[in-house]
Order: sequence, then structure tokens, then C-alpha cells
Amino acid sequence: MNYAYYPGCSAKGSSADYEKSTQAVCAVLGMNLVEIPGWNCCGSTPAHAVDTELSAALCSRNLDIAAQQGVEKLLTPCPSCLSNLRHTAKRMENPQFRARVDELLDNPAAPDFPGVTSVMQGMAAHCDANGIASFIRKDLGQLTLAPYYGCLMSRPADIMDFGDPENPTLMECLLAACGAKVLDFPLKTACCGASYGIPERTMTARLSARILRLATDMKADAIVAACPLCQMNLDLRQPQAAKEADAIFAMPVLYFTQIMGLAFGLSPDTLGLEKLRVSASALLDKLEPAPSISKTPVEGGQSCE
Amino acid sequence: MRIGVFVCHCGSNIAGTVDCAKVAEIAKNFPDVVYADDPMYTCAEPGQAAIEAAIHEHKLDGVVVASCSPRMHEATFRRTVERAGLNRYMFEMANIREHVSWIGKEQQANTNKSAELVEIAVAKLRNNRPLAAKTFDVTKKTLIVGGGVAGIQAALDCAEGGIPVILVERESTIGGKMAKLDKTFPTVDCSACILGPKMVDVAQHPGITLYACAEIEEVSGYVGNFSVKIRKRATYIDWEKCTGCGACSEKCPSKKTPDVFNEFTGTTTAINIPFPQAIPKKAVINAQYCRQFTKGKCGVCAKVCPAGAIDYAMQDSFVTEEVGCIIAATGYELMDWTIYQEYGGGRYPDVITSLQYERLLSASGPTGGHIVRPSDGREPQTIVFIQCVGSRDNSIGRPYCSGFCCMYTAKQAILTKDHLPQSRSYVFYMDIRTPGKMYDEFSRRAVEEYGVEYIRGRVSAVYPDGLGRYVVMGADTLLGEPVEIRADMVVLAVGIEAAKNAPALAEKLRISYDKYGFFMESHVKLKPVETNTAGVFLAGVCQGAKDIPASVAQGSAAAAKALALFARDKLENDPQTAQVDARRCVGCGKCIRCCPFGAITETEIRNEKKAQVIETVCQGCGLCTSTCPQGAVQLSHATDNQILAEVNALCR
Amino acid sequence: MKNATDMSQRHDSGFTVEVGAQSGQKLSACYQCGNCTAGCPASFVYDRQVNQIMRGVQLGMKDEVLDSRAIWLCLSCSTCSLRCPNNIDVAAVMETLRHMARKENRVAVGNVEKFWFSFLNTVRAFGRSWEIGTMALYMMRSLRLFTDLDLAPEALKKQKLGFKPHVVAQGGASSVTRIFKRYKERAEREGVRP
Amino acid sequence: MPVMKDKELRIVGFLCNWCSYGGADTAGVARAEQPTDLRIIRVPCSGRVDPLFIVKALLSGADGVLVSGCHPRDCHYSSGNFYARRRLEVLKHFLPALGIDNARFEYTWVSASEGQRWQQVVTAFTRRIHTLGAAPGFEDAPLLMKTADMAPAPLRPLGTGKNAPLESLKQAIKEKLPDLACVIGWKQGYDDAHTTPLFAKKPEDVDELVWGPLNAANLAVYLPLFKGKKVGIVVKGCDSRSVVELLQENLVAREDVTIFALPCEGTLDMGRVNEKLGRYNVVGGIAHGATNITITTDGQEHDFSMAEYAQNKCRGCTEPEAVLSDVRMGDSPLVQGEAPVPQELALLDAMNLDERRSFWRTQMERCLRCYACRNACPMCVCRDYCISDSRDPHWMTQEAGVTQKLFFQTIHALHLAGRCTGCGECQRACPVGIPILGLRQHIARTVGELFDNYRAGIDPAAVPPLLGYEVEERNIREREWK
Repeated sequence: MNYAYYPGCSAKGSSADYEKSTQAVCAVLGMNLVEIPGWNCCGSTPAHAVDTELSAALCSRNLDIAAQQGVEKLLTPCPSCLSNLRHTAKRMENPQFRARVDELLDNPAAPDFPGVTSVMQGMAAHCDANGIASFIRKDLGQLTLAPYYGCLMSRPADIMDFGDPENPTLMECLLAACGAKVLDFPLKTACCGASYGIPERTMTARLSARILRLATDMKADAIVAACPLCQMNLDLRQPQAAKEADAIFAMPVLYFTQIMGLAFGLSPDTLGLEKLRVSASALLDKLEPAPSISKTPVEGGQSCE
Repeated sequence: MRIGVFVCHCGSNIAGTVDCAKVAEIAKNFPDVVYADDPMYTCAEPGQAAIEAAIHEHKLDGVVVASCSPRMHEATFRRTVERAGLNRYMFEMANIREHVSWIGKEQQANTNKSAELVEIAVAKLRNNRPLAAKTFDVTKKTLIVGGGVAGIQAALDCAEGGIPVILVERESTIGGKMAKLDKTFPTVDCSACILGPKMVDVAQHPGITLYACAEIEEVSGYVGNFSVKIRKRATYIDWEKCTGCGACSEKCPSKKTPDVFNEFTGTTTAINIPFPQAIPKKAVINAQYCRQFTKGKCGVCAKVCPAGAIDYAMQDSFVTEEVGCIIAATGYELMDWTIYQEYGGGRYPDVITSLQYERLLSASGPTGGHIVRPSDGREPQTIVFIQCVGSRDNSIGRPYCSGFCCMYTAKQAILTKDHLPQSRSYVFYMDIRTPGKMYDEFSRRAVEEYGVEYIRGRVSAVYPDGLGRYVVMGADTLLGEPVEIRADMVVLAVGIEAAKNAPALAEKLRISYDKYGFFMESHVKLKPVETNTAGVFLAGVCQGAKDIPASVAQGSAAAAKALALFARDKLENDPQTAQVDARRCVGCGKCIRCCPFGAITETEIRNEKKAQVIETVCQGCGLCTSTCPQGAVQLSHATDNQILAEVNALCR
Repeated sequence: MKNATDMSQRHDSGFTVEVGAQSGQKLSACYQCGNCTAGCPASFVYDRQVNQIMRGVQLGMKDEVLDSRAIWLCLSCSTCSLRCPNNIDVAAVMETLRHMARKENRVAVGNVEKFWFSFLNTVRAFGRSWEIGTMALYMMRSLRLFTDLDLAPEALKKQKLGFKPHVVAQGGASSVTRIFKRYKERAEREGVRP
Repeated sequence: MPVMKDKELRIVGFLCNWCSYGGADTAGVARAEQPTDLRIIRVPCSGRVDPLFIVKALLSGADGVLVSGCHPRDCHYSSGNFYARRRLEVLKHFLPALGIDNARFEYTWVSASEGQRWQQVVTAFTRRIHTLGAAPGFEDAPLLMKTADMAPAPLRPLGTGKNAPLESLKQAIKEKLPDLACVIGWKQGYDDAHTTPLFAKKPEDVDELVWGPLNAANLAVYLPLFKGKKVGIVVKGCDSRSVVELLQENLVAREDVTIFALPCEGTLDMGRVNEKLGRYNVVGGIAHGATNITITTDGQEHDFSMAEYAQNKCRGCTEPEAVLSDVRMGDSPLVQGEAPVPQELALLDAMNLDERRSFWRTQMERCLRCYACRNACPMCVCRDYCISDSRDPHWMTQEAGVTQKLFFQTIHALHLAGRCTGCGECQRACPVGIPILGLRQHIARTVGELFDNYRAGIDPAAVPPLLGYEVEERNIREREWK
């Protein structure tokens, strides 16, 4: 089944591994992600921090392309892109705002935009927990994982429509369906410091350290992320965080798609695991071949949606 | 008709901006007006005497006073004209103070407006008829719904006053929330020790009939003559036989039954008596957990019961009581705080409610009065109290203050120090609200003598730190900084809400309730115990947040209302009720459908269906009058013709 | 010694009204519980806490608020909005203040804005963001030439960063450039800082 | 007493005793200055305010009327204001049909503590009325005569019912007749070209029953006379809705009425038929074609095609079959398309407020106050006790002016709010042909819009909307005072 897809800029740069694993896992699930043509940057935080209309213009161009293609639902892996696109769709309902944004665009934006949702929700809508379980080739039963959504994915609740804004559970559902032990990770929606790693490094280091510290204390084998920026802060910047916290961290930070890929028996290479700064080799050692392909329904067994 | 008009100066209150003499002069030209005057203070004794004198002298059969609001002095002047021999309803008022002199400064406009208001009053009065109250018998018996401390107090006061009481309690024991408390503020008295004797008095008083495990099914009738159908839920134990020995509970194999009385801090047996001082001290089976019901076999309790009281086949039964008044004292419940996901939403075992903490403090509680963490049974060293959880929070639709949390939090912090001298307590608060006798002194003691740290700010989140403790993320707004505390235990001062089925009961009682389910008093300030339904009174938190002394006081107040009501052998109704002109009535029943009080019934006159007003139930709203197309129902003293006369006086 | 704040002099009610209107929030609903501050992940780098910013806005203390560093260091994570007991979208207020400050060229934390522009410049040029380009521009602007130098070897080794910008096909890049151009022109026309 | 010229306008307020009157007192105690125009009439509850008081005031010279009660949920009588809200909202929509600007009437909620809000309300409303100026009267509106257009093409083929299973129906009636006091139907009237009601008590009476386009009369009007007796009634689709409405209102008991129904193929506009027939001495015969009838008077044939001579309401009819029946025969006709805006209503819609006042003045000058409209209405069950000709209550004077007559029409229309099924008998009965149906249609449309497309006389179990309420009304929005 084809899905219109907006990868976001980091997919083509710092989070190539997220992109790679997303594509691989979706392929296993029978989801064919088709990039909308000629998409541009959503503007990320800088655009809306500078001007809401500028941000909306950048997003509207993408939504407009999707609308021209007749797309009904657009998937994106990046929560920041998702947030910007969804905020824009909401703000464009205001005619005055829309008129101001249209002034910035080559052509006035389409009157109706397609819905935008996360790849994670897209997967859950595509197949239920049993469906996911049927693809499992490796036993993740030895892995204890700390799911981490970051602050953007679930809020504001009315815009993001991602379950309880304090306590989203979709990733838990997917990871559990993959057979892993999932922690009730209290800081799952705490902020990692976002893009302030560059202009205000201490802040990002302190915030990331807090998350890494808790995951370490809760004896997680890995933090599982859903956001390129969060992953970068927690993984690439882990030494900065460790220095700030005066601690030693050795916490692998994987994308949820990488974990799912491992469960599906995909090779580390296919999942881009070599891009991780903190090696996931300890995780790989804990994987065992699934004794037999589980046909018994997963507990709950119902849809993750 | 001979009408007298009195245009009051009210000192300068009216005369300052209204030419009262001129108004009186104009009034003399209105139809049927034979006398007009402008006294200085009409309501004062000489003013009233002048009215009486004028009635006699000019043979008046109707009086209009133009002065302040009828809401102020209508009753006063009605008594005045009555003293002079007129029917009290042959009197009208024109409000030329609140509605004229106080809201405009132009004398000419005000004078003109005042004269018109007098004209309206005269027009209405010309259509007035003398009305007389009807008398009826009363059943001198009180029904009290809810056996918490407010209901208990009301029951004892009524019974002491010689009025028989029916006390209906939903749970298997009376005592309510107070029975669950360890100590009470500000004296740190043992709650059970002061409530227990009152509960025993209820059990032993010959004038009180107690139905526990019972609820109100149906209410009909009116003040003085209510008929209340009560559902007695099946307890599966014949209480006539049960001696409360507790043998059944000792032997019951279902030991994992959630302990409602202990706020789920522990477990109990499927057959049990909630606590040692329970009244009535009778066992009840929780059918959801009893093996006899869930598995179809067990029967242990039936075997061990020395009295042979167990009856697994018991069904709900009904009893109907005739009473003269009803006191609602249904109390409150804690709101469902688990919507606060930022405090763990109920997932963290050591984040508990204040009422659960109360059970941990209590010697009769699941831990025997030792403060230990539910998660691992260890004594906590650092305890954080968070106030206003579910109070003053608009984001969850609870803007109101729950009133007593500040005080019990201070009490709990003090008791914590008593139990665990090495412990440290922190209280996050927004404001400390302690407006009671010795209350603020008490909360200051918590700080000054017990070293409780009060931190001014709300808590944003609580989460486990992975090492067995909890991180409490708060703010100290006085410091202007975020603060963090590693706590072993977190106690939430959870806000209150009305009992779950309070709205359903209100519908049965035909009393109003606010959007939070609290019952509405008749007047916020002046009738805090009465409701809009005559003969239904309120006591305790069901009317709004209040602490134990206030609940007890209101319980006594409600009892006083009941005793006052029953001080007379006959009751009089307010004659401003609807009347049906049976000739005009076509029996369509539209009035019956709309009447908010069920005050209109169907009757048969010469084989034709007709509407009939029960005058004692009718509250005089007049909805029926504006509903009846034939004008067959007319509200006395606000008839179509009376209002039309007013409209016609204005619009011609 | 600092004199007491003369409240009667300080109150710029126009500012309060303007912030309320632009953010769409009822500022008077704030009763200073401090929940925003308690949950704010960035609070430790703030010069004024979020609740103090809110109080400042309520009191019309325009200079104190718009010149604060806090409004620039807000991470826009909206934890404050989520937990506000009075349903105030505090994050929207912070963003509104940032917009207002920018338009008046009051930038208390220059590096933050420099980083944003570095990022947006790459977007303007190529239609998509380009990490190395952003970094290079930022280092030049902020004169912080050693920013994240410690990360460079690892990042480069892992091929985390593309040396070449990713250019949007089908004329997309120039289309985005035009968006920026129109944005700038309009801002100049309206006399605000773009 | 005259208002102060050039300074005040006549504004009447109806305030509930418990909240709003108290609110006005609170405003006074707070010395909250207000315009002096308003005159307050104290009533126990906003639910006591019969909308007719408001119309009475507006027709008698008030320039504005304000009703204020307790806030929803705060009613001293628990639900009086909920009923008031529905009734006053319907009135608010209805006033323009008469040509009265509904900005002249407002209702609102003010509690006893809201002195400030009361001041705001009075000030804003008075300012509004002054902006509108003195209310224009009806007596001096320029004359304006307008007539309704003919309705567009019917939604189903119209016919003469000549193939209807009349004989089977008669048989069915005869079978039920022993249990019934009588069966109401139509029989031939004073000549072949007219019908008159039939009250069949014996089997041979039943043989007189006729069926066809001459059966224009709605026999449901007779049902309430038989209240308490078991009767049968033969109905057309439209008549059946009147029966259902009577059932809804407990005016007839379901077990007392047996409904016989045939699918209706349309009825003739007898007004126009009679006009064409003119004066004649004798009807020579009447012939039913499939889509026309031919009446021969004094030897001359007159052809009446259903397409041309059917009643307007039959063209827009979507319910040729009874909505409720006990005995039903005949084939179901196929109805295609949505009911159009009725012609009388379209006529009103096309006029502005000034034109409507002119229009109603013109029409009311023709009104004879004969009450034929009322007597023909199946919903006018008050009969001898209609408030328009009683002294207690004394709503109307005997004065024959335009406003009195229009007030009578308003009484009828408002008493039919949420009850009128649009059978059109009132208008058909009017000897001078006033299109009064438009007022009823106007209210029926409002009721539909406000209360989830409610239509009177469809569901016997449905609560008529003005006899019920919702705590949160879906389609009634509180208007804010600025």
C-alpha cells in the first residue's frame, strides 16, 4: 500500500539512519512510502520562532504540493515537521491568517490540506499488534527499553492528536508487540534541549543528561527515540551531557524503527546502526532467534491506535 | 375600588432626585385612586401608622406604596395593610428607589418614570383579588439522606426534639468521611473518639430508624406530606439475626477483596464489617468477590455463622416512609485525581490521596497506624504534600476551592512528624486558607513547631527516579525558582466533588444543583439550609465545601428548620399558586408536562379529564399559565389580566 | 539600594492588551501558581522565570519582559501550556513576546537569533536545511568558531553530516527563496524587522 | 402616560422576581447609572412571560421589550427559564414575519448579584432602541397588496383518485363500525361538485363515503369533539399529521381513534374552482378523468385539470400517505424531490420589514374577524374558550383595528408554534382569502431550524418542542451584551 511521505530535512542528513530504518520497517509491513515531489524544509523551530506566517508559508507549500497530488494523508517521521505542518493546517483555517500567508506563496494555497500524521501512527493504523507480531524473527525479550517521545510529538494535544499529551503509549504498544520489555519511562515527553545544543549547549546537555540519567537508573538497555533531534542530542551529544552531569553514560539511543527492524530480523546495516555514536552492540548480543514464529496473539492483541 | 397611594421620600434617597409630592399629585388622577400622600419614611413606624389611618379614614380597599424594592419591604407593608383589615394581597409596590432615584440623576425624567411605575402598580392592584392561605396536616417525621457527621447531627437533634427520624445511609455503616479520619484539626482530637459516641447514640435512640445499605428510590408529595420509597440493597445477611461477632469475616477465604473503607490501601474479606465501631455493626457480603457468587460454591460463612444469618438468596427490598420533611446530607467524594498524568495518573504506588494517608495514620487502618510506603512497606523519610490537586484548576473544569484541604494538610504534616520524628515534610501550596477559629494558629504551628517546609507554588510533575524515590518538580514562586525534591512518598490533597449520584437524588427531590453536582441552597446568604422545594433542607458538604464544625452546624440548622416546621400542627401554603378554571380546561395536560414541581395532576370532573393544582406543591412560577393556550390556569397574583393591565398601562 | 517599583508608573496597560490580543490568551486568568516555572525545562538558564514573565506582562512591564533572556531561551516544548491550571497557552505568550521583541530589535540572546538565521539562510538558499552550512554560518556570525568542535570528528566519521547541501528539485529551491524574499519585502513595507 | 418626547422611548422589561429583578436592585444599590426609558414589570419567573405579552406590548406602541431571567441552571423554579428560552427564541425569529424588527425584542439572563451586568444590559438595549428609533406602526403603513405565486410542479403525479380502492375501504370501515361511535369521512355536499363531512354511524351511512379531489376538508378538526368516545376517521396524508399532533398533545387517545387511510392524489383549490364555475343553478354531472375532473353546470362543461387546479399545498406535499394509520389501502405513490418553500412563506420572505407591515396592514383591513380560520383549525381545541374572545383573561378588545386583528392572528400563530402541521385549513376557510398560512409556515420553519428539524404531527411519542427543553440547547446561542 502506498503512503505519501514527507521525510523532513534531517532524513537527508543527520538522521539518515532513521530514514533508512523507517523505509526498511515499512517495507516489511507492506507500507510503501512515496516522497511528495519537490518538498522543502518546514522551517523547523527557527521559522516559527521568527515569524508564524513565514513558518506557515514554508509548511503550506508542502501541504499544497500534497493536496495537488490528491493526497489524503501525509506521513512524516519527524515530530518537529509534524508539529509545524499540523499547526499550519490549523492556523490556515483563519481566513485573515491564510490571506497573509498566501501573499508569501507563489500561488494561493489549496483550500483543503491533507491530514498529516506520524509514521508511528501510520504503522499502527496500517496493522494491529498481532499484525506486527507476525513479522517477528528475533526475540527481544531480553531487552529493557525506555520509550522516549520528546516534547513535540504529543502536544499540544488538540493539534497533535497523539493520545494523552502527558502519557502517550503508542510506542510502548509497538515495542511490546515486538516482544521487548518496555519501561514506564516517566520522562518520555520531557524536553531534551532541542536545537539549543548549538547556541546554548549547557542547557541541552543538562536536559539530555536528566533523561540519560533516569534511563540508566531504571536499568534500560536503550532509549528508544522517535525524533531526529532528540536522538542526536541523546546520542551524538551524550558525552557533552555526561560532562555536564559529571557522569558516565553508555546508553544506546535507537530510533523505534531500528528496534522494530531488529525484531523483524533486519540486519544492523539495513537499519543504519553503524551511525549510532553509542554502539548498540550490547543490544545485539541480547537478541535471540525467536523460538518459533509467534502465532499466539500478543496480550491485548488489539490495535495500537 | 378605593386606592390609596403613598410616595415615600426615603429621606433624600428618593426625594433627592424625584419630586415625590408631584408623583403623589399625578397619582390622584389615576383610576380608583382616592387618596395620595408623600410621607418622609413610609416604612418607619409613623409611616406605617399613617397608612393604617388612611385605610380607615378613606375606606381604602387597596394600597400602593412607591418606595424601595418590594424585595426589601413588601412583606412589611403587607403586614401593615393586614393590620388595618385589608387582605395582604390588596397591596402593590412601585420601586422608585433602586429602579429610579438611585440610577438616574435627572429629576424630571425620574419624576415622570416614578409616576408611571405608580400607574402600573395601580393598574395591577385594580385586578388584585384577596387571597387566603389554605391549611393542611403534616406528618411530623423527618427523613435524612446520608449518615455522615452532618446527617448524624441532624438526626440526633431532630430526635431529641421529639421528631421521629428515618436515617438512610448508602454504605453499610454510618459515619461517612469523618469515620475514616485519624485525627481532626485544629485540636488533633481522635476522629473516631468524638464521632463514635454520636454514632452509638444514633443506634440507640428510640426515635431514629436507621436504614443502612439503602438508597432513595422515589420521592413524591410535598412539604408536610412526602412519601419516600427506599431501596434496601441486598446485604445477603439477615441483620435481624447478625450479631456482628465477626466469625464470618475471620473464616472468609476471599481475602483479596478491595477494602473500600480503607480507601483501597489494603484488602479485606468478601464478607466483612468495615471497621470495629461500625453502626450498625452488621456484616455485608461483597458479591463481586464472594466465592459463593463468583464460583457458585463456598458457603464457609454460612457454616460458621453462629446466628444462621447468611442468606445468599437475598434480594433488594423496598420500604415506603411517610415524612413531613427531608434533609439531604449526602456529602462528597474525592474527585478522580488519576486524570493528572503528570502525577503518574495512579501508576505510582507511593503517590496517594490524603484520605488514603489518613487511613495509614489511623490505628484502625491497614498498617495499624504506621506510616509506611505502599510500594515496599518502608518508612518514608521525605514526604511531599501537594495541595489543590483537583481544586482551583480551570483546566479540568474545577475552579472551586475545596475549603478544608489546607487545614488537613497541616494536620497530616504535623501527625507525620509525630509518627516519624526524623522525617521531613514539604507542603506545596498556592494560598493557605485558614479562616476558622484557631485555624491559622494551627497551620503556623506546623511551620514553627514542627518544621514543615511550606513551599509556595504548584507542582508540575512527579515521577519515580528509578532508584526507589520520587522526583517532585515544583516551583517556589517566592524564591522565583523551580525547586525539586526527592521524596519517598507524595500525598495529594485531592479536591472534592459532590457524591456521584447527587444529581439523580436532586432530580427526585426536585431541588436544584449546580454544574458540579452540589445542591443549591435557596439563598446564598440568607437561606443556606433551605432549598427551592419547601420542606427539603440541606446539611453538610452536599451543599458546598465545608469542614466538620460547619457540617455539624448545618446539620443542627437543618434540624432546627425541621423542628420549626413541625412546631405547628397545620401548615399554611403561600396562596400565590396556580388555579384551574375547570370550564376552560380541555384536559390536554400541557401544564402537567411543564410543571417543574409535579404540582399539577389530572382529575376527572363529570367524566372529563381536567387539570388540578396541588396548592401545597405549587411554587407559583406561573409556567403553566403561559403554557395553557386557553388561559385556563391562572397564577394567582400574577394572572394574565394583572400583567396585561400593567402592559396596557404602559403601552397605549 | 534599589527603589521600590512604582507600580503606578510602570503600568503599560497597552502592552498587556497587545500581548493578550496577539497570543489569544486571557492573561488575567493567571493566578501565579508557578506551575509553568515548576515544569519548565529551561528555567535554570532564565533570568526571569516564566511565572515572573507572566506577572510582568500582567503589570505591563514591557521593558523588563521584552528585554529578558528567558523569552529567547524558551524551548517551545509547551509543558507550561499543558499543565497550566487556567488553560493559558503560556508557550504562545512566550512566542508572542519573542515576536514582539524581535520586531522592536530587542534581542537579549543574540546567539539564538543568529542560529535561527543561519538555519533559515540555508533553507532560503537551498529549500532545505543543511546542517554543515548552518553550523558554518552560525560560527561566523556568533564568532564562536569552536562550537561543537568536539562533536565534529565523531559526526564526520559516522557520516552524520552531508558535505553537500540537499537541493530541492523541480525549482523548489527558488520557490522557497521567493517566499523568503516576499516575507522580507513585506516586513520592510510594514516597517517591522523581518 | 406619554413618554418624554424626544428623550425617551417606550421600553418595557419583564423581569423575574428572583434573579433579574434582584439584579436590577443590586444595580440600584450600587448606584449604577442607567438610561431612564425602561419600565419594569415584575413577574415570578421568565417562564411566566407568555410571548403574547411581548407582542401585545410591541403592537400597542412599545419601542422595545426586554425579558430577563435567571441564568440557565439557576432558575429559582429549576426549569422555568429553559422553557422561556425556547419560547422567546421562537418569538425572536417570528417577529420579523409580522414586519417587526426583532432587534426591538431581546431576552437575557442576569442574576441577582450581577448589578453591573444589568447596567450593561439596560444601557446597551436602550442605546439599541434609540438607534432604531420609535417603532413604526401598522395603521399608517402604506397599503401594499401582494398575492402568492402558484406552486411549482408537484412532487408526485396528481390525480383524481378514481382508481383508489374505495369499495374495499368501505368494507373495512363496516367491519370496524360496530366498535365505533361513528366514522368521520366525506360525502357529497349540496351538489355533486362539493363534499361535506360524513359521520357514519350505520353501515348504510358508510356507502355515502366519497373519495377524490373534492375532499379538501381536514376532518381531524372534528376528532376532539368525540373525546372519550371511540371513533374512526378517514384521512389524507396531511390530515393524518393533524391526528398525530392531537395524539401528541393528549387531545385524543390513541386507543380511541381508528385511522383509515388511502393515498391522496391531491385536492382541488375550491376557491378557484368556485370562481370558475361562477353562479349556476344546477350541476349536471361530474366526470372523473385520471388527471382531471369535468363539472357540468347548467349544461356547460368545465374542465379542471389537477395540474392546474390543485391546492398549492398538494403540489409541495411529500406525505400523500398517512404517517399513522390502522387501515391502509392503495398503492404508495412515488414522491420525488424536496418540499419547496411554501408559496405563502416565499411571499413573506421576499418582502422587507416595511413591506411586511404594509402587507399585513392591507390584509388585516380586509379581515372580518369572523374567526373562520380558528374554527377550521384542527389544533384550535380551545373552542368556546379561546382567549381572543374572553374577558378573563382579557387579551383582546372588541376594537376592529388593524393591530387587534393582527394580534389575533399572532395569538393563533403562536399558539400553533411547534404544533401546526401546515394543513392550510385556516387559510382555506378565510372568506376574504388572506394568506395567513404564511405566519404558521414561518414559525414551523423556525421550529424546525431550532429543534433538530422537528416537524409537528409525525411521531405520536415526540414531545412538542415548546413543551420541553434541553439544558444545553444545540441551536440557541446566548447573545452577548457589548
